[in-house]
Amino acid sequence: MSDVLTGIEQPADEEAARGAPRGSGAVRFLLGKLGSALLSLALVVVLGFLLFRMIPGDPVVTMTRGRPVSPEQLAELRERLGVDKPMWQQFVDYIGGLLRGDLGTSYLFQRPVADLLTERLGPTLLLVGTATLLAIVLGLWFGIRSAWRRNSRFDKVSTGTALTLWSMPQFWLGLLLLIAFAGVFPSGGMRYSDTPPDVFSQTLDVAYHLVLPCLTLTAAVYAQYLLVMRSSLLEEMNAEYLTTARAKGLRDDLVRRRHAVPNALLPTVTLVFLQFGMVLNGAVAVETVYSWPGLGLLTYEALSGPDLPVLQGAFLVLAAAVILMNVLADLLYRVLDPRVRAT
Amino acid sequence: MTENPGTDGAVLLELRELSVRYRAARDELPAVRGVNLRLGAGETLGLAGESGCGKSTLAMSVLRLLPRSARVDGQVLLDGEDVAAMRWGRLRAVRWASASVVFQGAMHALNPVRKVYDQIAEPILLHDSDQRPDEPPAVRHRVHELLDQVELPAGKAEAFPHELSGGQKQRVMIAMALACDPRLVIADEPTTALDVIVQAQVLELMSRLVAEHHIGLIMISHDLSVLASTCQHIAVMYDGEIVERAPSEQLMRAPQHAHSKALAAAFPTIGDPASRFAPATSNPLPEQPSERPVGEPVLRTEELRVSFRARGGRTVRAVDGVDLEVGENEIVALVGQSGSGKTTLARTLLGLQRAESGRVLFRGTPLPTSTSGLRDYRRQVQLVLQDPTSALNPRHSVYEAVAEGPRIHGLTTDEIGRVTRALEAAELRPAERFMSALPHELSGGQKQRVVIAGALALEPAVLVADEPVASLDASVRGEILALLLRLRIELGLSALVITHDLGLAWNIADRVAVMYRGELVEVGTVEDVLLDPRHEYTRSLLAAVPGGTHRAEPANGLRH
Amino acid sequence: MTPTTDETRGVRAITWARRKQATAGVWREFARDRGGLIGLGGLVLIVLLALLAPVLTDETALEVTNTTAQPRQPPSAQAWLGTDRDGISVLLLVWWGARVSLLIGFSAALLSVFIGTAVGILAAHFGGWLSTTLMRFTDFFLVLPTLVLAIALSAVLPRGIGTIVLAIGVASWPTTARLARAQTLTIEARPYIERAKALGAGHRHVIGKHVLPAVLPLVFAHTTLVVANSIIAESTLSFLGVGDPSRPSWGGILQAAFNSGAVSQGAWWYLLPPGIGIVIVVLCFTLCGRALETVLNPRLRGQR
Amino acid sequence: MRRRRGRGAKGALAALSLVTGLVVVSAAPAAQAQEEVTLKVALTQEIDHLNPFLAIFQSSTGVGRVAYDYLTRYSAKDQEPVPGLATDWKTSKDGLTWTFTIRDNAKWSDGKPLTAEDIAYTYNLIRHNETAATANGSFVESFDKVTAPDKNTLVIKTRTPQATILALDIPIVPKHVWSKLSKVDDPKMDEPPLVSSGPFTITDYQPRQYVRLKANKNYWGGAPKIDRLDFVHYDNEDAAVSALESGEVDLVNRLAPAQYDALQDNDDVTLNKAQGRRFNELLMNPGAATKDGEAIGDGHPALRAVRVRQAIAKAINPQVLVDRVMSGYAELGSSVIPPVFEDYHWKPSAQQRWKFDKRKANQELDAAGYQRGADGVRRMPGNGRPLEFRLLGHKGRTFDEQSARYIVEWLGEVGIKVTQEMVEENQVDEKGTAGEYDLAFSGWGVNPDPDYILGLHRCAARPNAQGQGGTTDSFFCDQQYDRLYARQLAEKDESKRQEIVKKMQQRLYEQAPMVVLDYDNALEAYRSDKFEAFTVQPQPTGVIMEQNGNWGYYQAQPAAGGGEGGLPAGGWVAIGAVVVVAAAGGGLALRKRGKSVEDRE
Repeated sequence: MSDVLTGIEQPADEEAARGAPRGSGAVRFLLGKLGSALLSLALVVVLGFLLFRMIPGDPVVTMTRGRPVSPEQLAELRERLGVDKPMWQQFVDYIGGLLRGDLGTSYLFQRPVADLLTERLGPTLLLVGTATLLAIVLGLWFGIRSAWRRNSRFDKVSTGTALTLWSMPQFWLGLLLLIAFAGVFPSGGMRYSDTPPDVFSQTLDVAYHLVLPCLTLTAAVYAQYLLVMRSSLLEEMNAEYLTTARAKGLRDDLVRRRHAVPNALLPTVTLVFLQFGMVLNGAVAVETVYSWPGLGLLTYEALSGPDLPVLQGAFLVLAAAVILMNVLADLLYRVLDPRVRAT
Repeated sequence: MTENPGTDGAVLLELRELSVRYRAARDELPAVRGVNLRLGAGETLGLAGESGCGKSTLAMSVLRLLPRSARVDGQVLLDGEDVAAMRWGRLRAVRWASASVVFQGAMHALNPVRKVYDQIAEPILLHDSDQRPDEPPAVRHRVHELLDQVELPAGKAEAFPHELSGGQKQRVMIAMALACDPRLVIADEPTTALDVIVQAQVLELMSRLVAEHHIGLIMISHDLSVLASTCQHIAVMYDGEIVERAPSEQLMRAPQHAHSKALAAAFPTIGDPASRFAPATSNPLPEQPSERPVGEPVLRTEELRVSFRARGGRTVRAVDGVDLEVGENEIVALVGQSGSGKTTLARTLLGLQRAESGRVLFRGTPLPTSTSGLRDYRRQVQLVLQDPTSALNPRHSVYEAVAEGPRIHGLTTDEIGRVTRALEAAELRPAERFMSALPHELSGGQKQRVVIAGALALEPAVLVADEPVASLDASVRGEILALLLRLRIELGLSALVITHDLGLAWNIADRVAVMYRGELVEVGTVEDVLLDPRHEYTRSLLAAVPGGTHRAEPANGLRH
Repeated sequence: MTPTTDETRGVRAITWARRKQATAGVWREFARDRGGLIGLGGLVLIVLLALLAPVLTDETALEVTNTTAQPRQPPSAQAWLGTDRDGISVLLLVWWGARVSLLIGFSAALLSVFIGTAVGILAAHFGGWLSTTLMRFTDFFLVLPTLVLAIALSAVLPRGIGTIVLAIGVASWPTTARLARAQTLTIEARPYIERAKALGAGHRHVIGKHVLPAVLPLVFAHTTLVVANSIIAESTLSFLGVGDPSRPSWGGILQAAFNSGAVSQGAWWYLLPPGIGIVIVVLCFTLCGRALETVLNPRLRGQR
Repeated sequence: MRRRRGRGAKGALAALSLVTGLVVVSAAPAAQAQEEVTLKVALTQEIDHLNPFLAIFQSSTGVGRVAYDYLTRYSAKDQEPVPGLATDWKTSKDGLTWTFTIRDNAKWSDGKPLTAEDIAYTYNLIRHNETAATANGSFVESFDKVTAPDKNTLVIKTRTPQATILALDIPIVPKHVWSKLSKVDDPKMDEPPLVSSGPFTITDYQPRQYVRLKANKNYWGGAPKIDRLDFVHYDNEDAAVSALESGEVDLVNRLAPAQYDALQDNDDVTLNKAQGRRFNELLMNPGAATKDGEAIGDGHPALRAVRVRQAIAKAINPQVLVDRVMSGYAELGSSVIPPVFEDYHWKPSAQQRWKFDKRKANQELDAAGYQRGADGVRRMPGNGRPLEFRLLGHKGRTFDEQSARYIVEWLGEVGIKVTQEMVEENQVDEKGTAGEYDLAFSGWGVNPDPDYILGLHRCAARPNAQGQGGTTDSFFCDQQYDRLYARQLAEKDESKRQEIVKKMQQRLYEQAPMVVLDYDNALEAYRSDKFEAFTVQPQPTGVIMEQNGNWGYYQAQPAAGGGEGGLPAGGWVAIGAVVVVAAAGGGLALRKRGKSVEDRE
């Protein structure tokens, strides 16, 4: 088929294809999504390797900083790190290590990167999870009300607030809150050293430390969700099935709850998941400001070095998290939207 | 029983001096002006009119469903109670229980994420105080009963709207409308988006149900024949006013108002010699040549097959072994239901779609495959699309739209002259007046003329017109069809007109080809095929044409 | 070959008159959005001030060896917004910082939008494996944690404004690509594209005459939002310490403030102005962008 | 300008707290924690390891100093060696054999006695196990043999005389615990409880959060006066300072001038401005070369001329950096041994000191033939290469970033164009060791014994032919200096050694391979409402934290009356308030919604 006809195309529209998977749809869909996620993951892995090997500087020097080291020790260290091997060999070792869950050893902490990452994952999940949940609740609630009463005072105030919060660098908001609440809330960290070890006290302690970081992260994220929810509900506002619902004699809030919101929720929910990367960006900034011992802070700490294995590990984990969220978004969309779920 | 209210003598709906205005940016646009209307219980009334005449606004005002920008004056009395004066709670109680609505596009009027059952049960649970949600069996029973009434299996209750066909969706809408046993149903263009055959079925169903349940019906349509087949009376609306109201038969036979006449003429009766080669037009048509020269057909297909690969690897054959000819100076109508493969055939003829096997021959030469060859070919065969509004780039002026073809083909010599000629050939005169206009400043008919002019600017030999009048108002329809006839005489243009409308074929075509599931089931002269159909499918197509009371028998006697 | 010049001129005049009218129409629509007007006004003012900084202020006052003022002083008659860690007027610093922030914001946005539009249109127009590849690529970049990617890029490349621009641009183009692709798909699904093809149009004609004119306005509106995002991204990167220290942007000023203990000191005059600058500029861009989107994307009209 | 404190807010919130039971419940744990006295110390540096053989970071070795014992200690008064585990010591005539008497009242935290055997085990482990040598291997490099003839005697034989034998910063570990391990970097040794013998015992460790120690009541020197010692991690100084202000921690160091100033108004906080052990310097690449004299790197050739380096020294004004960058919390720099070590510190006389004088610097450069080009930048005589220098510095290090701007502007005025090159720490090190710089910021923390810092500027400290193994700071190579170095090393008479050391500093100053810009003050602050004044080292101008010893922590004494410890109650109140407000707001919203939707169209 060398002579391509001008303008001749298969009418296969990818968007439309979403709507009508046929045959053994569910399995096929799932496999397709997983496949593309795995492909993305593979690309991330390769990029992670290349990117962090382009960084100038001898890792061995970073590792031995501040210590008198003999040339023999340096050579031995090089061999242990594998930085003296050819690139392809390093790549093979890297892949092999990944498969075994070995992400190398941190230059700065002198500990396995995988351990560091697992240790820091919990706090980040706690922060990001709490903030996202809060943001979803607030964002959707305000978004729905703003759209439903478009151009009302409520809409203007809440949309205006959201826009302003959205326009703020999160780290700056963090700094401001830090100054404003100095003394009322702790200025950083995740728990006090002298909190009694019982579960109740520890939980309260962590919750107390969580307030400011969570507030900061929530502020920007909720604003985003609000704007998305508002505009997708506005898009549904003129839908004919709403007229049908009204004609049936439904109360206004029922029209909204039963008909408008479930439809408007679809794009919003997808966006909530797809915007997860943005939340993680926020987490890096917020964790840095509040010294929240999570992955974001680890990334920041690894920057001053730079601690390449840690940076690379954090990069992989964060990217994998976003990919996972994308898969979840697709699955959830399928659950929520019967049009996609078609058998 | 014509002018009297229903059998029990009660007035179901009365509109008194009803006016509706929409607040626009600067001024108010009147949509309905001082309409008076009465409808007795069990009566059926058709409301006819072209788009923008205010008929939908009128219907929506009955249940106060107009957008906030609407200002309503006058009274709407539903069972003697003024809807405008109702408290909010009372209005909600009246909605659906007293009057329900069958909306225009069932596809959009059903909530896409809720099951059919939920949507039908919703008003039942809402309005019948004895049907509480804790009595699901009763509700379920009622829903199944309703589905049964609209001839849908009970299993469809668990379906989502997208899993239903267009006709099924419209049936669900009807079932939903009947859910609370209303005394009035307002049906707003209930069959417009449907296929001819399905349309006939739905109309029949509605007529039956309305009669059985003694329901008052207001049906809105632009198609007089649809109304005539369902309603006792027809009211014609024009520019916000009711210009004529008469029993259906009378209105179809002898319309009084000029606008009613135009509407009536738009849907010719097949077999009526008066409308053969005579679409409704204000300019008289020249005599059509009775004998067509026979010779090498301009455009011919041989065993043409086109298929698509659907998702999941399945192959769908849209065109299956089609042999079709369009002769010199001939108009051929290709008729069939939607999904029969007509449009795919048209696209293949233009080289916009690759054929799987078979050939397309233009004056005996196969369709070229090279880029430049195809471009040259397209100077000869041109396309006119269904919806002129979307067929014109909203950013391009008329001049740019018409000059687009010549520019692509490098015909820069005397561009203005070429554009002027094309516009005038498409009866946009004087051409200068239109050149700088943007599409949105033109009426639907004018836009379609611009599209035709754009094709004519290349001076083609054949025009492939895909449903050229389907989206146009009835009064414009005739004008465009007349234009095609005139072009044939003046420019010797051949045409392949793709349509679902058999009346259109009767209006202008020399020959007709009936397409069914990718195959041509019957080809012949218009008279032969339409008046003496051989194939089962052609017969069902003809039977589905809503002929109302005025439908002529396909009798041999008409062929004098 | 060529038509007479009069005629050409006539046709051109028609076209130009049309365009002028269309622009006027867009402006009228835009002017109806109060938020958009405020945003535009703010932007014009800020850009003017930034451009005029060398005229209105004395650049030598930014030199550390020339200042005699005490470091980290609260606002006073001499320094209306106090002084920074070197004793330089914060007002002056923020004023000059606007130049850097805006420059980076605009350049990064342009880069990102350029890549995004090209990829989006090509992917949508050509379909097939090219589209699949491009969109896979886009999806891939979409899932990358942009901040970490930008951090990594700025660690790899030599420090400077160019690096920051590149890092932000490379990390942020996929959203534009998705937008351009969606819009192109919408446009290409329109029957007038079918008509143009039936008239014999090739790829260049379809893209040049139909797709680009329809996609660009949207992309333009989107660009303003990208600029807003870029400015925030730049400030965050600078704050994390990968900015260019020799020409402090707003983010760089904040980083300097943070590092020199402004939070403990409660030096609000040092922390507030650069942040407020960012918020105002970003808000202006966002308001403008939303208003423009509403005007240029008919689907959104009457929504916001 | 005082910043907003929480007191007003606390009062307001306290009222709210009455309505929430949450506060009552949550206040309970805070009350319990008050029974014992805990000294909470803020650390802003990561703990890399608790394992004393692997711990390198200042923070970790600081923890080690309170948990472990050492052979000898430095006195708090003047940092002279004083008895530690060893109560007495003598050296052979050739200076190669040292015999220590080990105290017999030292006990491990698990109750077992600490003997000379443990000390010998520790030293030998480092000598023979490469991993164990990670942190402190350099101390035992010249050791020939370490034996414990009996439990109170330790004998160390060295191959060469070692001046630092009384300054072995090696934590002594229990043989009965460590000898059972299969490897030295066993992760168990990073997990408390760890057996040690110091005044405190590590009981709990949460990475990046805190290290907890409890007082060793049986310590041979006497039990500490506090019950607990917590090292609490903070990621930045700001967080630590605000923790100090709110009473979360009691002791903070490494304050920035702004923070130090900000704390001055706080009545509950007492500040300690200590003479520091650190100096900052501006290196001028004098022509980097290997040990064999083979040139490496790409330093600007103009800097090889002493006259150029001296002219630069005159063109910059370190006093301005002290005043403006360090806000006066530093001393004017002169040589590589800080004044805190007054015996060794050399201070130039008024005549000797380079005076900041642009005119003179310009004249000297003119006279040396470095004429200005059309662009105002000077050119080298002969090859005409412009004097355009790169200035290498640590990215993110405030001193480097701030001072760089001054250097650029000062040198600009004498016709030298300087471009900043602020890079990551590893690149600073790498470029530094490779000689790939023209000007560079550097800095050192100096030990009480001057040998190490002086040795950095020898020819022999330069790297080998492969460009490796160098410890040189400045690539300085001067025969006269090297001769002086050898002399001081062999000199047994302390006052004579001091003279030589001072001469070496003078030589460095005159040859100007670097300009020592300043000696940073160590800025510390503590809660004086909770603790009495701490023991500083050296007295009276020394530091509390980061001592060469543990005097500060060991001798910490709670203030009479004692401050309230535990969590700031305001915090719990705030949480309660947030919950109450959220619940109330939510409830209100729900109710309002229920009403309003009913009658809306």
